[in-house]
Amino acid sequence: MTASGSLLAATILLPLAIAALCLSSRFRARAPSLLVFAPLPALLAALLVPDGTSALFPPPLRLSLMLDRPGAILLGGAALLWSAAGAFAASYMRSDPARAGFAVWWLLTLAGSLGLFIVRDIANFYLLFTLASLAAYGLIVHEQTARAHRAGTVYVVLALLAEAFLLLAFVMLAAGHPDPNPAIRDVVATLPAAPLRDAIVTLLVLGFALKLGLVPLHVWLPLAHPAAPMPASAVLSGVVVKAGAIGLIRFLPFEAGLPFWGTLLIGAGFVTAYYAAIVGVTQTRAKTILAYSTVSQMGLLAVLLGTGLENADPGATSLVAYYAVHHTLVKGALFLAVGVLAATGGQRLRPMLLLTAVLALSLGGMPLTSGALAKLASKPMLGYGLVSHAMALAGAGSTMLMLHFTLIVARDVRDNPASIAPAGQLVPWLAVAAASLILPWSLYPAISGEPLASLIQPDALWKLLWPMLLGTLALLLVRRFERLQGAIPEGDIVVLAEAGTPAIARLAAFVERADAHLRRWPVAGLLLLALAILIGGALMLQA
Amino acid sequence: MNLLLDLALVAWLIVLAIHVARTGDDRNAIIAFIAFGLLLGLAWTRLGAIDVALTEAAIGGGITGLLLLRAEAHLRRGRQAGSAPRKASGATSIVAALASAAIALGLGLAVLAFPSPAPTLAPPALAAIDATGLGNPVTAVLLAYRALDTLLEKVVVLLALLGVWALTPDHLWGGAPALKEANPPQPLLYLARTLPPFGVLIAVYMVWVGADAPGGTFQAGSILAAMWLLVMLAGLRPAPETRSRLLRLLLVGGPALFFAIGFLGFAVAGGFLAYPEPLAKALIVGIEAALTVAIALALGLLVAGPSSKAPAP
Amino acid sequence: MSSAISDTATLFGLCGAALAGIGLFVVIAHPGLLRRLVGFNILGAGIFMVFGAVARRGAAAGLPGDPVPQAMVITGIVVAFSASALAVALLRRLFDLTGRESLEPPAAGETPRAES
Amino acid sequence: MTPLALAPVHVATPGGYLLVLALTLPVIGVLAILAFAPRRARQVALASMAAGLAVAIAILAELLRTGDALTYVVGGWQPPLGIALRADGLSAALIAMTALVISATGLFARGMQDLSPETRDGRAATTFWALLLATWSALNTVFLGEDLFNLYVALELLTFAAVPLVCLDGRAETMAAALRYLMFALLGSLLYLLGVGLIYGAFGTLDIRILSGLGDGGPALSVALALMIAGLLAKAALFPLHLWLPPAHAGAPAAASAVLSALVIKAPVFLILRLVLDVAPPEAAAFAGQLLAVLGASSILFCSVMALRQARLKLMIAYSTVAQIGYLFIVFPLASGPEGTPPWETIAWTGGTLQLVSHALAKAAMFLAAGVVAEAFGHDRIAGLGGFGRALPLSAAAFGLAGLSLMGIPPSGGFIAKCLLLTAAVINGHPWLAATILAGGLLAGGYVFRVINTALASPATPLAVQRPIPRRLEMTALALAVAAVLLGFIPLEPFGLLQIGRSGLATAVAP
Repeated sequence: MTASGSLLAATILLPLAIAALCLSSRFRARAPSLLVFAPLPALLAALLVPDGTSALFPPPLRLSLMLDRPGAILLGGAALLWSAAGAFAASYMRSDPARAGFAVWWLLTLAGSLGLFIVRDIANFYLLFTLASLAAYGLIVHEQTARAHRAGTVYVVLALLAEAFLLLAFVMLAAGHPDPNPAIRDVVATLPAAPLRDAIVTLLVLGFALKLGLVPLHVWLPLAHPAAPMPASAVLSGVVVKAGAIGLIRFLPFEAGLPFWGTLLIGAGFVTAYYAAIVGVTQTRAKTILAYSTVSQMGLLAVLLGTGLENADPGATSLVAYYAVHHTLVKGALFLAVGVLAATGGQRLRPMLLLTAVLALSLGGMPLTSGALAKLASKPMLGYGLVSHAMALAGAGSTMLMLHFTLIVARDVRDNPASIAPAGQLVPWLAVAAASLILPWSLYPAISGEPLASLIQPDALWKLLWPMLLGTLALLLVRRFERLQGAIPEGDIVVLAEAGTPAIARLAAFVERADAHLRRWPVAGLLLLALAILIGGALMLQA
Repeated sequence: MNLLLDLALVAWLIVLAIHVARTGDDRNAIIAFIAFGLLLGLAWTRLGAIDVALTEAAIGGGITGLLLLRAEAHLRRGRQAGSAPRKASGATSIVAALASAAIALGLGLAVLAFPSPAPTLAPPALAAIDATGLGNPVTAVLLAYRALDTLLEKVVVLLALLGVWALTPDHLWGGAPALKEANPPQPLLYLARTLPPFGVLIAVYMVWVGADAPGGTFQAGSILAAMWLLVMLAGLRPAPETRSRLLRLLLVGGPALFFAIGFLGFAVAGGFLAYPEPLAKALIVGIEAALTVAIALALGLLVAGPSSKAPAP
Repeated sequence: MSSAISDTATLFGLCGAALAGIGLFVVIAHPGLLRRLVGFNILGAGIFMVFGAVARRGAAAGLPGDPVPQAMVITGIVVAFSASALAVALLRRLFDLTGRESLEPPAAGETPRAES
Repeated sequence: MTPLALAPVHVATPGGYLLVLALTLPVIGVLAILAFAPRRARQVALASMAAGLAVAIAILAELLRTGDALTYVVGGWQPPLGIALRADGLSAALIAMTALVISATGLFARGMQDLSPETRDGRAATTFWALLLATWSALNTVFLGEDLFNLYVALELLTFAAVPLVCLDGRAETMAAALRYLMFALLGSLLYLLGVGLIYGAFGTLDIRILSGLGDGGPALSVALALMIAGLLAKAALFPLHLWLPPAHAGAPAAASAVLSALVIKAPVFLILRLVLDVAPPEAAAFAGQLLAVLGASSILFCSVMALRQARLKLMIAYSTVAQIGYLFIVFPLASGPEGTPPWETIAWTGGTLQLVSHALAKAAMFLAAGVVAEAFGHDRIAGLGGFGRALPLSAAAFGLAGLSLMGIPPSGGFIAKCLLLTAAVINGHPWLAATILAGGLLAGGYVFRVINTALASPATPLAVQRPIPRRLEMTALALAVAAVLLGFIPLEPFGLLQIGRSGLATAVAP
């Protein structure tokens, strides 16, 4: 095993090992303070391990890992956020009696979500995907409020549904393959020619779209992300949703392209981006607005993926990763900001609010921020047609939503007593914020192939600014209508789905009555005889 | 002539069975069932199976009948006045009758379709009998060729007994079952005084001849059990406490000896439940004797049911 | 195998089939547990009689019947008796505890005895 | 045509005596318990368990060493006159599983009895040990038997051991449950016995291996198979014949429930498998397989919903058993691989076996954990157990891990099993079965999460433990659950062990 291989393995194994050590009660008390270190192997791997490295572990583990460029970008950004949020959590959860349990769920989610970026074989992809999905449940319901439980229930139902779609898709993918646990890349190469191609792609898209939160499969996200404690919201919204992105990156055949499915993804992405921006702007809780913003941003990610799929452009995956890492860091920083601001008051509030506003507007594409970089980098691929304009309009939507967020946060913290958030929260927040500004700059030339100087040319700036102005105007317009505030419940159409509960209850009650009837002796006895007669009759007719 | 006799027998059996199905009274049904059991014994002789006929008459009709009658009496005593016996609903009865008839029809078809000439194991059973030293092929099947079945079946009986005992209320566990009739009628007392010596004699004889002629451990055991039950019912001897050491040793003794000789086979005859040829008959008769006692006790105790008196201090 | 033996065997085989059918009917349709037990015994008798017919058809080598199924019937009778005994003990205990003689909920008009 | 003309089909192998030991050792323990004083019962039982476990391991080792089935001809009497015992790969796996679950349950029961020393030598405790050992012998006989009548006796032994286990606590409702169980099981046994008689009438032999080489048996064989399969279905409690299972398995003491749900119902399932695979002619097997799959799928869906609706923990687990048994029946159409591939070389065969074994471990773990919970809080109403995870973290963890296996979540034996079955469904083109497998997983997720959610909840007034539970007691359930998870590390392909001893058989399914 090479050093690179060990580092990749440690990405998954170190958090799992720390979680396992939590079985000892003495260790458990100290676990929260270790959260910051758990993602370090991943960070080192993203920095040090060369692209294309792979590592195989013999049976019974059957684990194979591989680091490629999109994986490395996502891994690095995610590890950074996990680490900072871990530090934040240690301080934020200091007086929570259940923090040890929280740490265990945290570590499990961490192992799963980081492992997804580097896993190479199909079975372990599913394993890690499941690990990340199910362990996140523990983070969502941690606060044990009624809200959290409702959110947790909706989350689990849809997460299990996604698991079911994906399991079937993976099984169908691997079914024709000689190796029972093939590499993802190998099976995806055969996908375009597979007889059940469209069924498989449908299932894959459904499964990953559920994770990504594409409308109308997004309902769990605005419920679940705000329900968790602040640092957990940051990683859920920043990293864990990216499981859907890495899934689509890994499992869709970008080499061969699938034009129909590409167009479909583009359409779904735009619908999601606009819909979430519009619903989000009616929300009144800062965390919920951020969650809707995540939905909206994931829509844009889907547009990028769809474009790549339509044009058979494998380069799109790196771009998607770049866009995703921008979102990871910014969204993480924004959630942490909500926590930091809540503990801050008086004079120190103003600079912090300013920084928060900058981070927020980065999502709308404010010049010189990572959002601007991500948008400019994707311009060439999107071309200059309808898609490009639609993308700009989405930027306007994001600006509107994030201005709304800034105003809500400012309102929430207006009356805070003079104080300052503890350093244990402030430093991680600033670190993520700084990273969100620096990291995309350093990656830009490699991703877009253009020099940094191209970023500050006037026409590039104008391309970014007019959607922001449009978004600002839109927000001013929206704020004229007071009634819009809080008009749409959190999770929007989940309410429609929940309206169907009585029907399900009736069905279940029917099953119960049927069971009571079937379990009566004469009925069961007659059924037994009927089965015997049926089998006997059929066999005699056959013979 | 014989065919006519057979037809009449079959007709009676079916009539009695239908009577059991239709009568409204449980006691009536059970008495019909006892008569049915005796006729069944007759039917078995017509089928050339004297061993089965003896077993059926003793266990199938006699002891089962006693068991059911006692249960019926118990329920009747405890039943509230006016709670009429329930009958099945009409629709259920009709569907059940149709389904049962369909099964019977299928069975009938299967019976008619048996191949001819019939496959049989009679020749090989007879051919191998010399190695056992026995003369009765049924005994050879039970204690040599398919001894494993018999061994397991002994365990089944013990287990049923264990299950019955497990139904004892906790404070009565280990005590004695109450079997004595409240006022044993004179004829019962008379029979209980006079029959047992003959019964024991017949049983011993049956075990002995069972090796070569019809008869054997089950038949003998059930006759012994019947005698014992008679004595207990009449109150001449109390039922033993279920925790009694001697009782338990006797119960376990038969199967234990069977196992012991079975394992001995590993050492001296090349395998489990194999008998060394010169000793085969002696060993088998020994096993049968021990089993007879165990069977008799087990059958009697199964009828007696769980203990209803607290164990003596 | 002479035809007389074969006829007897078939006759009793069919009788066994009929008895099994009647037994099944009682077991399934009758609500009373004690009667159901009688039904089980009739079903068992029918089954054993089918074995008996099989044995009789296998009369050969001077034996009146094939000893193997005959031995099985003897084993079967003992097992059936043990089952009846266990069921009777359970039924009596259930009756002592609840006054119930059937497993189905009592029909309207019947009042269950107080639980003791 | 007469089977006697054939050369002996059973040739005793050197390790064959192990089979006799597997069958007899526990029963000898029963006799010893009956003979000795009550306070010796548990020593005898634990000693028998150690011996039985060793024998099971020896059988598995011998099988792997020789790569061939173990055979023993009892008393040297060749079938069809005598009786043979035989352990192929599947039997050996099941025997090992049985030994493991029984031993774990035994340790658990010992710990449970230690909680109330005053009743330790009483009726229920003493009887439990004898019944547990008898169950074990009966199961081993079912897994080893080659003779249909011998299997009948074994099935009855199993019933007589299992029924009193249900009503050991002597409450009225468990009496009713036991009686219902006994009656339906008897009905099943008698139908099976009827089939045995017909098969003997048609073939003059009851040895499965000889039967598998014989031709068509005409209407007698058809009727016999129908009766036997239906009777065994009644004992396996497959929907819609599950009337007896929920009250019986939920009412029994925890250790008994574990054995009943994990092991006892597997015996009839195993026999159905043998009948369909080894005795039925190919077309009959195909039809029966289809029908069984339909019943299995209904069982999965219907009883999973019922499990979801239960208010009591043990009833929920019991309904889950009926649902999980359904998976074993959808194997039949899935195991018919491409032309010429015998069933045991398909992935569905491995998947089905894995489902059987992992369900046994997981379900035993669940019942034991539920038993601890009921003991600690005095009841098992799910609504009243909010936050039990804090009081009993190990039991909650055991329940959760076992739940992973039932839901088919990786890494667990249940996942591999369902993954293999799903793959088989996809390859063989059974979209409905694939959908059923997935839906069953979702519903299982529903009922498992309901309990996990309860365990993790933090109610306003913390749940008070009425009775302290020693850690050791909780560890048993956890160990079984971990074992169920570890099964997830066996390879994703037809498993070699399960093919041992099958290939020599003239099979009914592959022409």
